[in-house]
Amino acid sequence: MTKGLASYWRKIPQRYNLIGTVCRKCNNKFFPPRDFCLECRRLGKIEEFKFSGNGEVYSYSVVHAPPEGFEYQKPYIIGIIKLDEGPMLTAQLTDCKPGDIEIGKKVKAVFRKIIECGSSGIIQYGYKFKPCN
Amino acid sequence: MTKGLASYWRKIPQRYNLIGTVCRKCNNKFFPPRDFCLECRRLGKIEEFKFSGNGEVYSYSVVHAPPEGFEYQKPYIIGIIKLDEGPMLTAQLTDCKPGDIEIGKKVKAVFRKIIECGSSGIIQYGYKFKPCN
Amino acid sequence: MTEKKVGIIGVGMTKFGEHWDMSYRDLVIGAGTKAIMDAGIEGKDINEIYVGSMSPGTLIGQEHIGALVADYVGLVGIGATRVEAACASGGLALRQAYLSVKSGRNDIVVAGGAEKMTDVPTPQAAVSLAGAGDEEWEAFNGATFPALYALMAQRHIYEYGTTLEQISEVSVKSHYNASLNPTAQFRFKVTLEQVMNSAPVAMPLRLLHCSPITDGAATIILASEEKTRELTDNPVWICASALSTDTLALHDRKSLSRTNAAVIAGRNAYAQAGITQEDIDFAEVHDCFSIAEIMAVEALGFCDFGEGGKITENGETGIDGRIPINTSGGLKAKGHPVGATGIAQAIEVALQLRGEAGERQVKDAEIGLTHNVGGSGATCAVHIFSR
Amino acid sequence: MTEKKVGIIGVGMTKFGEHWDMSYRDLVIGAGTKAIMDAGIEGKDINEIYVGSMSPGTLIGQEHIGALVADYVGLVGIGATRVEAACASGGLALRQAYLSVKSGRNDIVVAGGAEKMTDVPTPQAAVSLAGAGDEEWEAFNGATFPALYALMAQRHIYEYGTTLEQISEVSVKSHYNASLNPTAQFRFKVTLEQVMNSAPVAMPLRLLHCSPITDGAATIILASEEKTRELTDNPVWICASALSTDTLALHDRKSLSRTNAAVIAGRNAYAQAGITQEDIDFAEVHDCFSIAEIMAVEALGFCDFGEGGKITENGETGIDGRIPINTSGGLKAKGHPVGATGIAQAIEVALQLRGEAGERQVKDAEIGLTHNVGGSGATCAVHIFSR
Ligand SMILES: [Zn+2]
Ligand SMILES: [Zn+2]
Repeated sequence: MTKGLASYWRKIPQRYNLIGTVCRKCNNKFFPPRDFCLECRRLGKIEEFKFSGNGEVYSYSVVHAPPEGFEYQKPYIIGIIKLDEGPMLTAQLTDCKPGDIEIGKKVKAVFRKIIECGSSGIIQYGYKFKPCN
Repeated sequence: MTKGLASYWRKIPQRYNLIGTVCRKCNNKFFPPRDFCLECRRLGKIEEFKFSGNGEVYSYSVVHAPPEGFEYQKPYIIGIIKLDEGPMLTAQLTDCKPGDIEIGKKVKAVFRKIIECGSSGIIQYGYKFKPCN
Repeated sequence: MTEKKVGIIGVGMTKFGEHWDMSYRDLVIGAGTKAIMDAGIEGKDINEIYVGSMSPGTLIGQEHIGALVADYVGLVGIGATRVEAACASGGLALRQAYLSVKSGRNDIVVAGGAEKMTDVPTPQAAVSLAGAGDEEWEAFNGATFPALYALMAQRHIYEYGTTLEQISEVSVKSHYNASLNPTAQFRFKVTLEQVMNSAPVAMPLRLLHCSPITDGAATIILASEEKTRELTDNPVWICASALSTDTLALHDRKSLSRTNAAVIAGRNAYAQAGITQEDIDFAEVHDCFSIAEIMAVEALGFCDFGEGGKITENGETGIDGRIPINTSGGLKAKGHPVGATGIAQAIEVALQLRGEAGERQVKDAEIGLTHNVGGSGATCAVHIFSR
Repeated sequence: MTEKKVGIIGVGMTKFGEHWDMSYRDLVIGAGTKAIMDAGIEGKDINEIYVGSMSPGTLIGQEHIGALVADYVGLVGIGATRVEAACASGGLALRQAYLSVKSGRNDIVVAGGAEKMTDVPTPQAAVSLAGAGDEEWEAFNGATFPALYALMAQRHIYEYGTTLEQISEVSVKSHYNASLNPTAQFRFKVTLEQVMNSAPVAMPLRLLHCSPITDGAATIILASEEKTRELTDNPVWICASALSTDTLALHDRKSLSRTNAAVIAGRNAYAQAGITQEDIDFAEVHDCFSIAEIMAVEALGFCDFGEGGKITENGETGIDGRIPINTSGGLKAKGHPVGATGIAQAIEVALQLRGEAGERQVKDAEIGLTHNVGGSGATCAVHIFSR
């Protein structure tokens, strides 16, 4: 991996607690967070916003050829989740089998280990989503 | 280091034995080797050419801030060597101290370890130059 | 002011494949020399160079690719610029070269593309390619590049009822076409069953739905209208060059089943050329994964949204079909040396328009199109060519 | 046909430095927003974007920078192209943006540059930067980037009798100028003694002869002549944009003490602008190492070859001197976020021409020049600007 750790540390509040942003002018919510409202542009008023972590599966795939650091989870499910508050994000689906997942399935955010690189010892954490019952 | 080993293996004859090229049409010699004569272009006739390894120092610098893999040699001398056959190349100067080197100094090629990356275990060999007496 | 045309006077490419014995520089020289010979010009006639390359920094530890190319093809001194837009780097190099001639500033300009992908282990190449998507919010969470296209495929299946058989038929066609193309990486046919039973990569996508890791370079030489007429009896003209963008990450888009940058770039290209999609005789589209070809033919208007699978299954996109797609074998079977792809697409179109496509020649080919995509669709370049 | 002029209607940059709390995207948004505010336009007025960035692939794991920038500044859909030429990436982005407006195709085009260098450890950043030279035949053998400039310095000393004091005076001047520049990374002065006793890096070059590792972004907005006159009362015009190349590796050049790409680009730029070097009032040149400034002023004709050290020592290149060089503090002291540098140079020139350079204002500045170099001189872009 050529990435540094700095970019990970910088986003810990976002990755650990699903903290995104909201534009107080148009009420659009952003996750991943944006510091620039695409609609209001310079006139936007961006503030932090904590998402509930509730959402549904918009799309999903089962990954059999994982990148470095994800080998031990193989195969794993990656999904695009539509949060109840509006925005979509990309995350792993956990605590379930591929057959349990379908488009529209209700899910909620949980805090998990995302990546573990044996050679470098890097472990990074963040959000995954699991089915609601 | 993000480089692969393949590019190293591919150039072993050149790096181990100073094998460059010559254009049989204009008699220009190339090291590092070129498969395309800059003068004759498509009309050039490129063949392999083994250089004698004799040359002189055209410029030099003493490196105190080495890159990964070169730490154990610090400080080391890097030079541009003008080969007797014409072309110039970049190489380390070895078997001498910084004070021994000056522009115009006669040198000859020797075969040495170039790089040793402790963490990855990579060791690569090639040419360096040492002063002629 | 009458618009001046821009012509193609020379094309050249290496065979696509795994070239263990060739460096990036060797590839560039190989393709460049062929194109200059094809054009019948001298190196000194060339005014400027644009090169598309995605990730030489991570794949071969080398940046500063414009200067490297100018140096190694023996043109030290002239302007040389590398452009990058992930897998659309070649298409963007073509566009800059086209604009350089179109502006009247230069007479003869080279557009090249190259990628040397097999000097690093495949997982490392995969990490490089992940840089085409959103590193912070997609790749970080485990979304591989095939997974991004799988996420699109799932929505296409869900929204339109597209079938895995239809997606797999794209690969069958691509391999068949590549079997007729001497520069292709995979010159063998595959059956529908082989595709559907190949190793899982990112379900529903399997190995034979994915383009390979490839080494290769491609070069095209453009000239002003006057120079083109002077230098060749069989000119190919570039009628349109359009570029559009979409969000870097899939999850920020309104739809996953439509590629909006391609819709916009296609529409702008048709407008520039003064034609409609009906006038396109054949096209090379960016099938980095087989689902991408289905979404491309829809975005470009060759069928309605949701009908891409059907027209593939019906054979409408075959060499003798209504709208032949990827006669070269496409990225899937011709190979996908990322930076070279956009140029290689244009070369296939030029060969077809010149009537030099051999066994895979499209009959009466008059107008062709290329569609080159970066990442999961965040960049799309569309070019239109005519005889 | 009367040549249409291209104007600068807005500039913006982040402070240069180590921005632990900011990502690449944050930097780009910061600079972009300031430039748009300075121009007084709306995002929707922008036709196209060019971005210069050298090594985001190795520095932040992200390629596809054009699309990323369009997305994050809220301009999804428009054309966005990244250009790369190592440390000259910014200058080449400026050139492509200039050509886009010059050709008449577009009215308002953005040229940006950015680099995020502190997310990786310094040795890893050094490996990335080595990709600006010849990875196979220079870096492989242990030639670091500072060493390449040291090899040039040694020949300059040998051939012309240039002294280490003279080379060090460049750093003293740069730090003094940076102390007057609010956006500079190092806003403190240094003495000749401090420079000459600083830690050895690649002898004869020491730490205070070297530009630092920097995070930063810079944006400039260009417009057609009509739009420029409509939008600003204090326009700056681009009179010339020239690009040239040299061999990638130092050892392939005829001379190490002269930078030939700069000589050619300078000559072509003067011809384009219809002026001579005598007409240039001040310049921002690429002093990635202090010896580079000396070679730059010679290549651009501000003094004879071999006289660069002397005119520095004599104070001729100071803010109040005959030909003020690097009033911003230069790469040495303003900082060198590689891809942003070429744009930041143009911003300094624009601020000087607008009379907005504050304490470092050059008197009666009418015509300024920028000189942006890639690697050890294999690429050189020269731009000339006027009021
Ligand atoms: Zn808003
Ligand atoms: Zn010859």
